Amino acid sequence: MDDILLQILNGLDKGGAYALIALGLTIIFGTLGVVNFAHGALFMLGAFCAVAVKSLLGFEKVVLDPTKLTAWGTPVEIRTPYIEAWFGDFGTQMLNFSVPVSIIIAIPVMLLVGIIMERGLIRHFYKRPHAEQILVTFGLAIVLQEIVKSQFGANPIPQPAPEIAKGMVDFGAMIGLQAGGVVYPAWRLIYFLFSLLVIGAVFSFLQFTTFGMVVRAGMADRETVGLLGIDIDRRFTIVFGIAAVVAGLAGVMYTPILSPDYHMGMDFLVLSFVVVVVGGMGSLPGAVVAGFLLGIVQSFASMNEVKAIIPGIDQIIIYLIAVVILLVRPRGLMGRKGVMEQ
Amino acid sequence: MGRNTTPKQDWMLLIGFSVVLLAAPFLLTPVGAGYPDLLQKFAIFGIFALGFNILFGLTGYLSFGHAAFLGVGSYAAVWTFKLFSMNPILALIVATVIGGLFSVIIGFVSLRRSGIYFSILTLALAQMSYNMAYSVATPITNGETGLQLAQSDPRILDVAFGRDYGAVLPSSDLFGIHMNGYPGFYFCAVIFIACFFLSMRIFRSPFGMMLRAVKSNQNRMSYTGLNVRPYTLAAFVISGMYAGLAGGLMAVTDPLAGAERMQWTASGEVVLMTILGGAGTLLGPVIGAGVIKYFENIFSAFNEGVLTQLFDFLPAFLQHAMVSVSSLFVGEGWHLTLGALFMVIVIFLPGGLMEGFNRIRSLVARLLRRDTEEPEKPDPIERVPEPAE
Amino acid sequence: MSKFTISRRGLLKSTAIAGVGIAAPTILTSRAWGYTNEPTGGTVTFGFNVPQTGAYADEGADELRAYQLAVEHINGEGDGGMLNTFSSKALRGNGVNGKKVVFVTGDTQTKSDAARASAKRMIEKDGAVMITGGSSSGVAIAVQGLCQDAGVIFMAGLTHSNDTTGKDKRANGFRHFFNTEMSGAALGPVLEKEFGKDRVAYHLTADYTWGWSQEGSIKKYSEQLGWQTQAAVRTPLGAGDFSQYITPVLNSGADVLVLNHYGRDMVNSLTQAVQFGLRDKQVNGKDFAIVVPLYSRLMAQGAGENVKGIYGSTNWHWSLQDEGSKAFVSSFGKKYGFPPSQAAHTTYCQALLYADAAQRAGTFRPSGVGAAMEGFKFDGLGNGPTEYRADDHQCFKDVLVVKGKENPTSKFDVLEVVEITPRAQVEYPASLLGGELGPYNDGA
Amino acid sequence: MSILSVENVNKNFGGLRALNNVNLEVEAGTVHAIIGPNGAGKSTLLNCFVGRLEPDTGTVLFDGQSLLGLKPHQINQTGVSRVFQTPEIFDDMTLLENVTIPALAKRDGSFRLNAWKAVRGETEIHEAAHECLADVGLAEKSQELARQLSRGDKRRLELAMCLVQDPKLLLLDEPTAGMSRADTNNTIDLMRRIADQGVTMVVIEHDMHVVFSLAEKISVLAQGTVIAEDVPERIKGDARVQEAYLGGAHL
Repeated sequence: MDDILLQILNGLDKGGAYALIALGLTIIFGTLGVVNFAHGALFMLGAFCAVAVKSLLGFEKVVLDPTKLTAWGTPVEIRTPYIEAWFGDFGTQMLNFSVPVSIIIAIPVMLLVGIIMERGLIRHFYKRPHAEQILVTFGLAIVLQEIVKSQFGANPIPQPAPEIAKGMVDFGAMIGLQAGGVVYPAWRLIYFLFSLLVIGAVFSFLQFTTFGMVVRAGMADRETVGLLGIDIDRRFTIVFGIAAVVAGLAGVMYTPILSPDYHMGMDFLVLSFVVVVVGGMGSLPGAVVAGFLLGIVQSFASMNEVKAIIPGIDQIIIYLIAVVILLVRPRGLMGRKGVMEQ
Repeated sequence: MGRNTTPKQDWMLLIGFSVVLLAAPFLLTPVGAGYPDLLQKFAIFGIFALGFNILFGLTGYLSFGHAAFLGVGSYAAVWTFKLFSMNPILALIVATVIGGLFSVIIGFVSLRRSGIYFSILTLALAQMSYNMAYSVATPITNGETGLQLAQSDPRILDVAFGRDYGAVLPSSDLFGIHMNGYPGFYFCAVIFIACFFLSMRIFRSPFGMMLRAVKSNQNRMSYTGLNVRPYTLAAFVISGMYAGLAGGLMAVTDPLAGAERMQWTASGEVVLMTILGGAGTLLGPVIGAGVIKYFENIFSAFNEGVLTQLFDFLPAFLQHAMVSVSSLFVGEGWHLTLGALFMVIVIFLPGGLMEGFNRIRSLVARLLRRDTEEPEKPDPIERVPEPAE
Repeated sequence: MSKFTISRRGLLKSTAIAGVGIAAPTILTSRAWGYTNEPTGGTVTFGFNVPQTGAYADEGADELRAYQLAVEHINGEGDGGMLNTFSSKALRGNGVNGKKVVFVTGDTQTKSDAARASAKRMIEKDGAVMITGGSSSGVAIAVQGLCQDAGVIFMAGLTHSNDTTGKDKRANGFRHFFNTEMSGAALGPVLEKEFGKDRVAYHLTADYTWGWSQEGSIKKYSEQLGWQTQAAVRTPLGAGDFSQYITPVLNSGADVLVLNHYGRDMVNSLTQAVQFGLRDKQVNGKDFAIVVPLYSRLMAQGAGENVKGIYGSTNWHWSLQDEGSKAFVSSFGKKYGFPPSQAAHTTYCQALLYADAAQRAGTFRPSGVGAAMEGFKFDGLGNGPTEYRADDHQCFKDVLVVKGKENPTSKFDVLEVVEITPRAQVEYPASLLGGELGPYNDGA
Repeated sequence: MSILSVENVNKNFGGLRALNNVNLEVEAGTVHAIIGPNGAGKSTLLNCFVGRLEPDTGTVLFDGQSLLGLKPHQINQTGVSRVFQTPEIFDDMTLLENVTIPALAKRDGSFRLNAWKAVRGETEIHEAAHECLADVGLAEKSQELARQLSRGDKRRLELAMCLVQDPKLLLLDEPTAGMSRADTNNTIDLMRRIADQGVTMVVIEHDMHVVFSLAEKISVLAQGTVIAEDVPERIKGDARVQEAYLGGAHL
């Protein structure tokens, strides 16, 4: 029982990440009709916002100690982050909270990245065939990740969660089960809540603002909205920016779970497409539902009891589910007819 | 390539193609690509892309799982070597047939959907195959290490014909000619030419026309009395057989089959080759395959030493600057160049490299015709068709 | 034409069946008693085949740095590094056999096909007599097979699977790095000392050949101590988030978690295991322990503070205080500004060992070089007295057991050496792992 | 003899009754027009003939064979061709290719792996295709891409695509909608020529000029029901029809 509850938590946590990435991707599909293979790269850029913030915060004052030598004969460097040198404990706290702090930085940065990307490149590909959209965004993804690699190297870079969120939370006790049975890392619970928050924010933005209404109308029927004299293109630029922010935030918050490296975007790319398609092209609720569904199913498939029956099921479960769903429901869980079927 | 070609033009194209291919060891030496392994790869991936183009270029169905057929072809060929004979012909037949069978299964399932749903189905099925090949199916695939030959393999046909390879590991040979090095390349080249010829026949045939009709308007096709499914399935299986053949050739020139050949990145590579060269054109995918393989093998090998030599003619400080700038794009940075190339090509040449060639050709034609003062009308046939939205 | 691709013996046999005519042109071009890529000018070419893209790109870059350093030292440039401490004095700093060493590089992408393509380019186009490098066992075995067929020597880089010098060993291939069998043998006593005999282990294993092999050896040696193995769960390569495999450990009753992961899988699974509180947990009245059988300092950096107190084994570490290690760290550090990784160390040694063997043999002919390497005993390369065993072309030397350092002084200082397990304890009979070396192939 | 007979066909969309007990007999070799106000169910009815929709109840017999349950391509292979309201053509192919494809479909059936012989070698097919393009006045444009045609030309092309199949029954959904008066007259002439060759036609049309120039029999559909069926002269005077057309000022 405890094991099952734990796997549900794992699934929700994983699903939160899947849903956030897929949400941005499907917004771009739905509104702009663009197949964005650079979406994984946006997730990766978000994660590297955290890396950059941490290294900026941790910018070190280097003092050479001539009395001690390194193994290769140069004086030992004594490094203290400036921020600690200047602000003392507050500085240490800032470093400790670098991941949450990164969120504040990542929002404007990712928005800007998204806007530049849309204005500079994606815009010119609205009317182009999907194959060309794939090629150009894939090219962009490679370029972005190579730039990151040349700056930060290929190795994963650890991004610890703040000390306060490093511990475990006795989730079982909170919901009235026996204490100690279901304990779960605080940061992962935070990630799950955070993903709900972002999903909620995106939905209410689209649901309750006039801007959102226009965008939703644009998703449903772009030409008509254009005929109404609304400058839909400009709004779509913002929409792309928002999608980039959502992907970026997913990336920032994920860094304590997965040490970021330049290649992580590609690893999530295929998965996020599967999530979006299982959810149904252009359906925002579909993307969210599919994200959590696949997360939970993947968690359960990894249980020893399940693997004992079908060896290797955890390797293929995501794809198996995708195939089954697409065969049973032609347009995914909540897809609309005619979107991306050509 | 215009569609309304005469038989003479087709033969000229085939002969030109064959001559260039057979002379490739000499033609490509100046650019550093004239060595057997890369030449073999050009031919093998050329075949792979040719086949993929029959599906994607003609019908517009974008498969993201074609590497699975390549991988299956390789495994089939290596198993044929192990169990029956080192003769490449037998191995290729088996590889093609198995590739075809596998694509019947995947195609039958995937083609129930179209558009991106089709793409994701192929991707999912291929990734499942890859993950299984890497782990659970290790008894058949030898997992990460890859399926290799062993001295102790039964090779029952070879044994029956009294063939003994002694204490060394056998390599595949066609009646005594070993399939590595240049003989291997010429073997691949001959098959490549045959595949090109077949592909050309398909392009010009009623069947090829129906496949283009699939891409253009499936509704009209149905109301015209044509059953779309068998056409798409046939195209899928033909391209799967091409992929199986290419996989078989990989095993023939180098008897090892690894699971990574089936990964989605490998499927993506053939998509990129085809679009880069020009989907739906006869030659484009071949050129695209060549460009990508060239980058992978030659650009990645440039290190600072090579660059320093290359810019040796410059004064020292300029040389240093050039070396440090260009080293971002070669050696370990070759991916960057490839990514940038994808972007540049698709931004400026939507129809891929073939559109570039066609533009140059019509530009030359215009310059030649300037005296007649007749403004050149854009030739509708030469236009690269924009796929339907 | 393909001077190196036809093995003479195979050719004679096959032509006997097929008739002589067809293959004749290729015979004519091959020189009578030559071998593949026999250097004729004033230089000899080495091929450095390392991952430059993908997850192991940094490890590959470090290998390349070490190779460049080795080439400098062999050619008599720089401070000589470990040449000065190396027990064999055959190399005199004027290249090898009077020829200056030059090198070519290539990208393995950590994929067998790409690695073979790259190695073939070096052999067919650039005329390399020796290929070395790599950062995974699948790649090493693939390239080793290729080098055997082509008739050049392969000096394996970072490859830890038993198969490289076991089931898939080849006469033309040599490995300096240790393997999973030695890791298990070396870790066993330390685990006993630290954690006692009464432990219940839970394995998470990367689901491919290296992972299985590592799991097998740890199981074997820990069960000899009296440990129980509660479960051994296979995880997909590159799973990213391992939470679904870690939570079942929490209430399983196991008190040791063995992570048979390498590279990014190791970084992620270890980070997450610590996140789930396993390092600080108490089970069965004992402190829960995590073991990472194969450590890499570069990767440990990726896991950050999560490695603190975690045990594992490694081939070499820059903090070693023997003369060879000190010379190498000094030489490398002066040139690049940071200490070398174990990948850099093993590849540097391999380049030096090849050059030395060729010098002693007086030829680059694979069979000649191989004979000089077989049974060669040496010292001064950072691992103490070492032997290239003739039976399987595997180096036997002491193995380091390390643990994540509690108070690192710099970002490179993440591991501390706990124990140097002597060679005698990790040695095993060559027949244990099976496989056949077969004859040398000189190619051409 | 009736070539197409429709009996008691019903079709509901949700709660909406689109077709209500429709009965229709089309005589072989005649031009039969279906008229009615917008939303009367004309296109729905046509869709039931070609397999795009399946009626809830009722029968559709063509040449004595039921069309229900057949796929669109099977229906076409029995000899039914259709021109759509918005032209369904192969946009990125040449006009000649557009007409060649249905000609091949007629000859080779719904699927044939005819992958070796070049299209250019199919002389007979080409001649037939050229002839049909000439019939609709598009012979000169045979090498242009279909998407470059005007809307009227696209309709004519689609008509040629149907004609080349030598259909037993030709269904036309508003063949002159959006055409200029001159174009409309040309189309009427063309259709009359086709009719003279003995092709049975069912035409949906708003333009009464077209209807009365061509039709030998007219069915009037309103709210999913056939309210009248007769020769044109009598339809003109039918009170129910006038009623259905809101006073029918333009009749």
